[in-house]
Amino acid sequence: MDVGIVYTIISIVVLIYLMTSVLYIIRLIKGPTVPDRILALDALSYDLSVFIALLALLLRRPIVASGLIALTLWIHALDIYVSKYIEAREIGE
Amino acid sequence: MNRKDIALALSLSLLVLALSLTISLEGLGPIVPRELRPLGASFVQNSYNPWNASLTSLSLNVVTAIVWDYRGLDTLYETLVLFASIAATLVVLRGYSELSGLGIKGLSDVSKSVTVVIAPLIVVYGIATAIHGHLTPGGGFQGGTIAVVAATLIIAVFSLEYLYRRGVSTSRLMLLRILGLLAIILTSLSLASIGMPSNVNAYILQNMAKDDSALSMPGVLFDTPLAGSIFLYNLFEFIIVFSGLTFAAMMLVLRESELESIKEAAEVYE
Amino acid sequence: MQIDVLIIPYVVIIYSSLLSVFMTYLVVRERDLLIATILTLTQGVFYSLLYLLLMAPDLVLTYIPVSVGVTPLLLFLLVKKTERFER
Amino acid sequence: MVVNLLPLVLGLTAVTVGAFFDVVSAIGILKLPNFFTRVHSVTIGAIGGSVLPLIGVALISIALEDLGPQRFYLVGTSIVGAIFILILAPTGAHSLARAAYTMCQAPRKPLIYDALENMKEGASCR
Repeated sequence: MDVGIVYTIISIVVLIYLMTSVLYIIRLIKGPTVPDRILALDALSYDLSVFIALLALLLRRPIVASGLIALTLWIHALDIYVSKYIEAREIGE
Repeated sequence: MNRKDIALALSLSLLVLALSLTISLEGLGPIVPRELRPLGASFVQNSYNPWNASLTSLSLNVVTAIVWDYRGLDTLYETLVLFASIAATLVVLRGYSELSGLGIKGLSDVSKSVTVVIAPLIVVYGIATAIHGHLTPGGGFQGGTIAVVAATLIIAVFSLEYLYRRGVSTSRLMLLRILGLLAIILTSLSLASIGMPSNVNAYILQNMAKDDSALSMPGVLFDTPLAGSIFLYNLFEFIIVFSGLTFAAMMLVLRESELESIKEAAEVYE
Repeated sequence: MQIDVLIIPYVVIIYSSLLSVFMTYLVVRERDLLIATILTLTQGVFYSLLYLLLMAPDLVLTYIPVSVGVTPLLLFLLVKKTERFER
Repeated sequence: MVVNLLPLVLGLTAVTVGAFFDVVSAIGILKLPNFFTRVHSVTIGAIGGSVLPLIGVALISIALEDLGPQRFYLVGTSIVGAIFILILAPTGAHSLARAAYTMCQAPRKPLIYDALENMKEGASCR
């Protein structure tokens, strides 16, 4: 199998991810309630972590992929903060 | 969020696009060039070059090598700025008191059991990022901030009360932080203080041996480049950032009844 | 069919910088401070993608905690202690 | 080259299937009527559209030998990231859904059995 085909498939997948992120952003801006927006942001960031890994493959710079896990962890922490906020409690409780 | 806002935002971003296209028509070359730029080549030659022992710092990650080895003072002052900002938090919230026994509410059982599983993994990944900082992207600050996620998750999911019962208090974290800063200062002075009594040339913040001074930090451990002082700086910076940011988070999320004592303290000062 | 791989970073850079300008405008217009915080955070996520594409992975690791983690925590606490809607 | 063909094909398949899941999830989050149904579509996007492609990326980078020894860094990072997303994404969705339940703004439209009704006092908001 030629290596060029691999990179072509990966670049098509990257473009697909780029287009789906537009849909997530529409929900992020439109979303009637706050949990809707946070949910869209979650999905966007988990997509973005895949996107970073695919870009590292595509640019042939594997070392670039280091931002992936930090993004995942902080977005999860954000979920917890927001659900604590919405349940009308102080974060320290 | 009405239609007019979105249309305005879209036209604004198109304007920015047009401006940046106009500026970049000159062409800056590809973002990921296949060959090294001359500046990059000189950095690589001077940071990881085992064949020229008087120039190398044995750190594969050039950014960390530059920050800790060539511009070590810069990062020392950054650490001091973080220290000072946390001292400022302490000044603003002076007179606070840690009350235990206020009760635990926390989040649901699912979140609690997942946090118990995931928090050690996060801390381990943070430590790995920190002490691998001289080989891969990362370093003390980055590893510390990754590990702080675990602390904030525990605070939010379990509550502050849980941390108090585990013996984590703000005064202990402050002590850990001061010890870390002292360790960084001692590491930066160590080679100079060894060299001075025996009348050998040595510099402050020196890492590897140079042409005119033979003293050197340990360089290689079992075929792995250890990068001497850069490894130690990353480790201590991890401790400083982890304890400092956990301290700041604990101060910021104090409960209402704990904040009451601040008002009383403020009246005393007035 | 062969797509030139090096064109993709440019597409993503244009996309994410456009979206970050877009988000900035929406943040300025928004009156609900909680939602404004969330939009600020989204802008931070796109900025981190920009740093990544400009080949600064160290900077990404520094920028993500500051913009996605610490700043929203601080702003959520502030909104919680004061009030949510701008007058 | 024959040895490398299997992880390469498996990885490409995983990435492509992941892109399909992602499109489905994005359409779902835009079209579904209320918050509690959107949670369903987002969890599809997190597991099918993020965990699967990350494992695929790991397999591809094992196979692509022209990336040099640095590719094992990518393998490790993507597998650890996949494990983190596998554990964290459902938990985040769970806590958000629970918070939205207590907030009473999102309509609880297709509600057949309410297990949380008796657990929380004052949670029933009509």
